[in-house]
Amino acid sequence: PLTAKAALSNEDIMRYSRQLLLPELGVQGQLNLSGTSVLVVGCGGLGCPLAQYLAAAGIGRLGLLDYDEVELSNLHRQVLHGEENQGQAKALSASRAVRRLNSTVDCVPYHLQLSPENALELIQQYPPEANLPCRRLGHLDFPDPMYDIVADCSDNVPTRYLVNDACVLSGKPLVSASALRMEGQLTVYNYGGGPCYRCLYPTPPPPETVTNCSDGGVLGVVPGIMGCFQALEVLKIASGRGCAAARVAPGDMADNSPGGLFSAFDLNQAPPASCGQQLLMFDGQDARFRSIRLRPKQPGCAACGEKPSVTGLIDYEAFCGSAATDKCQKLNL
Amino acid sequence: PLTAKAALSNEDIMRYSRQLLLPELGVQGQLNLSGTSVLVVGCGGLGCPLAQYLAAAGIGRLGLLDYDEVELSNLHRQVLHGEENQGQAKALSASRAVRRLNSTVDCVPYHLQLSPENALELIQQYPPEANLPCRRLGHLDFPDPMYDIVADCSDNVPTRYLVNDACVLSGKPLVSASALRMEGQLTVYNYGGGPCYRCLYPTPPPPETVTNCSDGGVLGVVPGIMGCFQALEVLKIASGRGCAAARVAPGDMADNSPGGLFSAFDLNQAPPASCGQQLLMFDGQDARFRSIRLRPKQPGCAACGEKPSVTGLIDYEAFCGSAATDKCQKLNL
Amino acid sequence: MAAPVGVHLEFGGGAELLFNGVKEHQVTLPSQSDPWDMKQLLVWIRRNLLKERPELFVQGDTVRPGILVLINDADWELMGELEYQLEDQDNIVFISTLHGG
Amino acid sequence: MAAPVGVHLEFGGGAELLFNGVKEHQVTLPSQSDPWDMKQLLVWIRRNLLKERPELFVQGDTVRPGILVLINDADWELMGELEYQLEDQDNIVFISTLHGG
Ligand SMILES: [Zn+2]
Ligand SMILES: [Zn+2]
Repeated sequence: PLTAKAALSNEDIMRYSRQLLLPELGVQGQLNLSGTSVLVVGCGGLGCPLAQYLAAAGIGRLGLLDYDEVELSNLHRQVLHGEENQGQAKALSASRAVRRLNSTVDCVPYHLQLSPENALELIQQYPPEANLPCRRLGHLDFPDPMYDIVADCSDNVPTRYLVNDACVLSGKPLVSASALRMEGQLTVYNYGGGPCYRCLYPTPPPPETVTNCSDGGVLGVVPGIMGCFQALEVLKIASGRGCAAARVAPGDMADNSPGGLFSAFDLNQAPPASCGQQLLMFDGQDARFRSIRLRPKQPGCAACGEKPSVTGLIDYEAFCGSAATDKCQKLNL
Repeated sequence: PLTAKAALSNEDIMRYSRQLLLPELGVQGQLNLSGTSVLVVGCGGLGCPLAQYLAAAGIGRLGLLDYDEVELSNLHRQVLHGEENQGQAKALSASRAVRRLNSTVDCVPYHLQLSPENALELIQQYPPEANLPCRRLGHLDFPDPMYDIVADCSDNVPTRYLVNDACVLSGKPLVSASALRMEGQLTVYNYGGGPCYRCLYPTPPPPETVTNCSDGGVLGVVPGIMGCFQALEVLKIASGRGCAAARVAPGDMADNSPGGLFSAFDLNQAPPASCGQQLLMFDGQDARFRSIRLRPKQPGCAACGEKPSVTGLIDYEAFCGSAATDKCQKLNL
Repeated sequence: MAAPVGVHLEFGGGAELLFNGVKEHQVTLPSQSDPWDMKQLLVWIRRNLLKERPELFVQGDTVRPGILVLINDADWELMGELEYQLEDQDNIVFISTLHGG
Repeated sequence: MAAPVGVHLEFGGGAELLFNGVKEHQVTLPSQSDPWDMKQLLVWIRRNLLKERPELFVQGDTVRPGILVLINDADWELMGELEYQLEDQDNIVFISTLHGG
């Protein structure tokens, strides 16, 4: 549970002065950021720039999740880690780097693999409510969720379905990006009445059609660009959280004050995030962006539809027929 | 003077394996990167992500220039610096961060203000040729330029004209980006026969129309996105340097081997960089990109035209009627 | 008889690798008695453009899971999917979903 | 008499701040004997849209230095600048150059 600060400290005002000047953000938007917690699933090529810019901007809490350790072959794109961090847990390495940049962010490293067993607990109320000091009296019967927004920075198909289903089941917006070779894609799912990942991709791709970064390669700055974009979309949602009609959760602040990086546009529109119900495609070879209008939420969707068949998390490796890692399994023979 | 490596070490192959897989880059493109030196003018909101991704990708030499010291109000966007670096020279702080990421990059910090007195010496052959070990026999009568590509990450009008004129006079491609509030712009100047900054902007803007980040504010991730883009464009030029017909300089390698992130497209086209003779505009509020076709090189341009009047560097603060800093001068009263 | 239809095809996200790495194709669909629809376009692509391993692109009479089809920059689900009738100068994109990070 | 011309105007890079922060304007230029050109459009904007401090937008009969004009996504220098004759549905962008970093 995280509460927005009641007011900015003098140090906050100094640190964030250049963004407080923006009428779209302002003091209320900054306070909204301070009350928002974001779970970053994957501290790799996307997660590094994302965590960097969310922390710099003053997000309240940042969960950094990765099961992997830093390797030399990561450093061409995973820029929060350094040579000296080789062999260390990525979650810890990223967390330390983020703290150097902004020690006022509550940074929580998780050196573990997201799984059907831990995902909901982690997103909703982990560590358990009982262990936390109660910061918000009067809301004990509606414990706040641990994370308000989830960012999918993972690198494999099973994890992408797992993250989606966990977000649908817990009612969280999912800001999802991906990158391969010189291309990137970004969409905001399960937000403002828009579609979820399964609405678009009801059936997983045949495993033999999936190329990962270990096989296909990736130019490091392409996930860099996509991770920065992902940060922008998270900041849009987080900065307007107080007034976003899209987000109504138990125990949420009854805050109707303005603030929010898209507030000039979205107060009469839904969904507010510019990438909701949109696919942003980037091709680095010709530096071309394209924005695609996506289908709405599908009534027949197995996860978010009218009669969902996914009522709990399942075995996603079996569902997808592939492992929840981008490491080349053949190397382990 | 910098020479490309003759071959990649085993460590290089490990480190860059994910990008070596890209057919657009490959071993030759990586070797071309190792032989390229880039001067980054400004280690702020644009220079930080730019330097980070250029170093990660294995650029040969990185000059990091900034006259300023790290302040708390920088940290919301200048992500190479940390809280502990407050008061330190940005050039040194950035240089240390870049070395943590990739110690094989030759990183040269310049804690100074770029000026008409030092700009050409710095770009062309600084430190003076005589002081450097001669790495390339047979080319002594055509000393290599110190920097092959210049990236303008500065924050004020006089420096932008100064960098442009220095690039025109020394024949260097200029990859220029800027950001303010929630918008960004990017263009590659003086490359492949395209226009220079003065072709587009022959007259400086009236000082009262210029807003800087101190006055107008900026959302940190917007220069983040633009700096990543700038890195992509630099990498395109640098990776194809061996075969880029656009760049013929004294002492340049007579290397016709392939390599280059745009080589699939550009071998029969000019200019090769996707942002040459183009303006890429980004609006973060609606996450919209727009690519604009710009005018060609102008025959009447004072810098790069047929009868240039700018034959040496001038007093740019007088020319622009403003100071070469984005700090609010009124605060100094 | 409907007149020949010129359509611009694009492949991305790796789908272009099934087409010799060529991302953009300007093609002309010959005149036929009924208007061309997406279902027929997929058959035509399979016969005329797909060089190898067609199962990585089409399965049954539609695209394989994980490929998103865009008709004039909109998700084909908004346009009628397989039943959409092609118009001259339409822009059809087949984009393979990326999962890397 | 030429018919009225509908043009879409956009302001960016801070130029929108001279127009109450509104970035997009759909305007109709009244019918007149000669075709509308860019020079006349600037006069029209100054009279009808510019609320304050016109010198921050126009100087003499053209835009002030540091504003780039785009006609249908191309630099107006490629299109004839002030002499360009407007066509119905043209998209005209006035973008202030950014210098921050
Ligand atoms: Zn759904
Ligand atoms: Zn010029």
